[in-house]
Amino acid sequence: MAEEKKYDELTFEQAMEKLENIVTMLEEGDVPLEKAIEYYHDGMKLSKLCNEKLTNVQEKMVHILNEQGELEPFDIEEEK
Amino acid sequence: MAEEKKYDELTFEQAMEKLENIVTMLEEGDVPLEKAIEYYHDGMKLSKLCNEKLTNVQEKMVHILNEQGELEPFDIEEEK
Amino acid sequence: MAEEKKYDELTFEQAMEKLENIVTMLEEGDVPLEKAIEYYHDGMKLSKLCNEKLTNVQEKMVHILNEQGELEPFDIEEEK
Amino acid sequence: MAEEKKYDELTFEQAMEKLENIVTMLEEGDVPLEKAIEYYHDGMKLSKLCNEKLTNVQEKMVHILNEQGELEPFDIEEEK
Amino acid sequence: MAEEKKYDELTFEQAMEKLENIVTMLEEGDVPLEKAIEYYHDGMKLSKLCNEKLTNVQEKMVHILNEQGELEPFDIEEEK
Amino acid sequence: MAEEKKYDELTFEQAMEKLENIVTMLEEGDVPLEKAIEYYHDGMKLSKLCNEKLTNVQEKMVHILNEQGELEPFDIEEEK
Amino acid sequence: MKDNYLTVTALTRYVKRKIDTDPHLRQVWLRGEISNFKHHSRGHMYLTIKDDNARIQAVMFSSNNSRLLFRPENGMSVLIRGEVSVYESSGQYQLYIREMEPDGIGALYQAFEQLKEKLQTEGLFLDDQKKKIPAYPDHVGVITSPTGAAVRDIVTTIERRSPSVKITVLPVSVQGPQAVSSIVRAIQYANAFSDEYDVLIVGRGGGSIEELWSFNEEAVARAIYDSSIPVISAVGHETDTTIADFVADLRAPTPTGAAELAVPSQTEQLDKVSYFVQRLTQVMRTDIQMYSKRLERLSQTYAFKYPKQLIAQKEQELDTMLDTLNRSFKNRVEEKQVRYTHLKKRLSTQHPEQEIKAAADNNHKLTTQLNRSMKQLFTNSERELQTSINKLTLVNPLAIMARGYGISYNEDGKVIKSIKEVDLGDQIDVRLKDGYVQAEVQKIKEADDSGGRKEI
Repeated sequence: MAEEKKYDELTFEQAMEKLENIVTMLEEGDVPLEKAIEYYHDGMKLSKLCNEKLTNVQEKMVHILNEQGELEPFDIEEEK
Repeated sequence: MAEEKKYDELTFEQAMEKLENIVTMLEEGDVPLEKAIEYYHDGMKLSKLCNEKLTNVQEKMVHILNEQGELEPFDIEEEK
Repeated sequence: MAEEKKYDELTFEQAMEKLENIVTMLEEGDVPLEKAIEYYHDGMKLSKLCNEKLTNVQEKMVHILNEQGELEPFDIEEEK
Repeated sequence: MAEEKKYDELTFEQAMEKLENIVTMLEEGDVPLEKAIEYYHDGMKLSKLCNEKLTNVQEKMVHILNEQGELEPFDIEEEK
Repeated sequence: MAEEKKYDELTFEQAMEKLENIVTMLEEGDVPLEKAIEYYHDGMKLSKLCNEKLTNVQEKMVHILNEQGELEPFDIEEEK
Repeated sequence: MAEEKKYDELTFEQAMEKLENIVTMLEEGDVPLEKAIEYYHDGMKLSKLCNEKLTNVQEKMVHILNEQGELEPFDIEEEK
Repeated sequence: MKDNYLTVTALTRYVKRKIDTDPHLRQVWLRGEISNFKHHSRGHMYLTIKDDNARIQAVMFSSNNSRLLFRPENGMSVLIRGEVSVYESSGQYQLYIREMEPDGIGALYQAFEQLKEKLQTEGLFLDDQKKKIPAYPDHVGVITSPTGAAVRDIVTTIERRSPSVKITVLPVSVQGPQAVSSIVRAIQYANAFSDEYDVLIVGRGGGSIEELWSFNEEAVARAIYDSSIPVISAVGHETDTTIADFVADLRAPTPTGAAELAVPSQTEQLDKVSYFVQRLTQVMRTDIQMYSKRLERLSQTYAFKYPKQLIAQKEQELDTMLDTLNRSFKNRVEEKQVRYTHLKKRLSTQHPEQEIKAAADNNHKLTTQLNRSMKQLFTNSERELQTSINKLTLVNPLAIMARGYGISYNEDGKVIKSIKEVDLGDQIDVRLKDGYVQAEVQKIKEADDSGGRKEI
């Protein structure tokens, strides 16, 4: 459980890095079988996490700083 | 009994290594009779142990894959 | 009695070697009669010892095979 | 009487050697009659001694064989 | 008398030889009569001596044979 | 008389020789009768002497044979 | 005559006055190559200007050289404005340089090169000074003109690649007198919110060197360098390189390129994740299969059959050994038995009974012979004696006379054996059996063959 939470706090980048490390370790082949299945488990969890992070598109806008120093939406289409 | 416990504490790789050593010794063929039966006994136990561990890992893997499957139809067998 | 004990501590191979030595001595033919019966007696004791050891080892083997039999059919081939 | 005792301490081979010497001397034929009868007497005694020793050894052999016989019929082939 | 004693010390063979010499001398016939009767006397004594020795020897023989007879029939061939 | 004594000292053979000489002389016939008669007389004495000696020897023979006879019946032939 | 001689000083002053008063030499435009350049510690520069055939000593005082846009170097071709005069103490004429610029390249280039060199010397371009561009930024600051293709390219590219990444445009003038300060201010503004921005893109679209010049200004370069937020530069086109590019943490060839460098592609990332999953699963599967095969191989090796075979083999060995033991022991005993039997037979043939019998026979024979020969001897003696006695009896003289015989003796006592030994009348004695007769010879007759007598 503690681990799961820790996973949730990871950035996408950290999760990817962890995942990649796990893959690399497993591929290098020096991991004992029982450890490997643990890593595998972790890797699968991380992959799920990364997937979620990638596909979860938050509400987002492009902003521009106006002359008053405030951010306002920036719509690039208008310029065309 | 002490020996059994010791076996239980082995990792899969250690058990395999022990098993392999025993096999090598037995195959070299100069093993005294009483020693040979001991080795045989150990070999059988180790083989059983390894078998269990491997089965266990395989079951875990199937379980993890199934869990994963909820979000993505990733099936190890089907990829072949 | 001391001798009997000593015999009990022999390995099968050692007992066989002793037996072989006795046989060789008897076959070489210069053995005095009284010595010959002593050798014969020793030889018979050794052969009995060897026999016991063999029986013992074989019983162990049967036992191990029975034990093994319970879990036997882990066979990666069958899974395919 | 002293002589008898001495005979009892002889090994079979020593007795046989003495007997052979006596026979050879008798066969060479130069032995005076009274000496011959003495030799013959000695020869007979030695022959008796040798006979006893042989009988004794044979009895021992039968005894050892009987002892052995109790455990005899262990035969790996029969198990097949 | 001195002569008698000397006779007792003779072996059978020596006595027989003396007797034979006497007979030969007598048969050759050149012996004076009075000498001849002396020889005859000696011869007879020697003959008696030899006779006694023979009797003695034969008695011993019987004794030995009796002794031997008690244990006789040990024969390994008969076992076959 | 002197002659008589002398005769007693003769052996049987010497007496016989003398007797034969006398007989020969008498047979040749050249002896004067008186001499012949003397010779004859001597011859008679000698013959008597010889006779006595013979008798003596015969007696001794009988005696010896009798002595022998007491132990006689050791006769290997008779045993058959 | 002696008074006509000039001093060196007087001559030199004369020459100097002549030159100084020449209006052509007051304003000289000269093209040449710098050599023997020396920047004196007090600020003046001493140098030689030369061409292929001639050289002239020159000096540029610090009051003039402080305005130089470049740093003179030996071998450099330069355009010079100055005046010629004489340096009295060495009697040399020299060129006093007022202005100097490199021959062939413009002053802007010179300024670019010199700023580049300066900042480089300061270490602003060093790789270890560069900040790492985050691989997965959440928020990108775009410092550029809010109008034009550049901002559009950047924003659309980022939206396409990473829909989840936030974009904030910090609008600036990218050319004109306000440009430098506007850019510097924007960078500093973003840095005031350095937690917000993961990366900044600073740049503009393509243009002339003069239009891009703001990005060659030292102030802009230092602002970029000082930024704690990683900066990707994207100025002009691929061929244009500005100081800003050198100092930025990452240089992009174009604004679009900057956007691509700034954010990852979501598709690629998803692919990457699934590739990882694939590799993970592959590794596990391979491992399990490999181990299964290894285990299976181990379980099926000869080793597991070995103990059984060993037992069988040992059984056989033991049987053989036991047989041999029994056989060899029996052989030993039998050998001894045979030897014994043989000896016993030999002994029994030596039974002394025969010998005793022979000896007895011999004794008996000898005794018999003894008796016989003694008897023989006795009998012979007896017979001889009897013979002698018989013979003696035969020759008994007394017995002859008893039959009537007589022996005649002559007077000399000699026995008369023939008629020729006597004469008639001789006195003779006749011995008869029992005495003597005395007689006288009266007749002598010769006996004839018929036994008759014949008178002589």
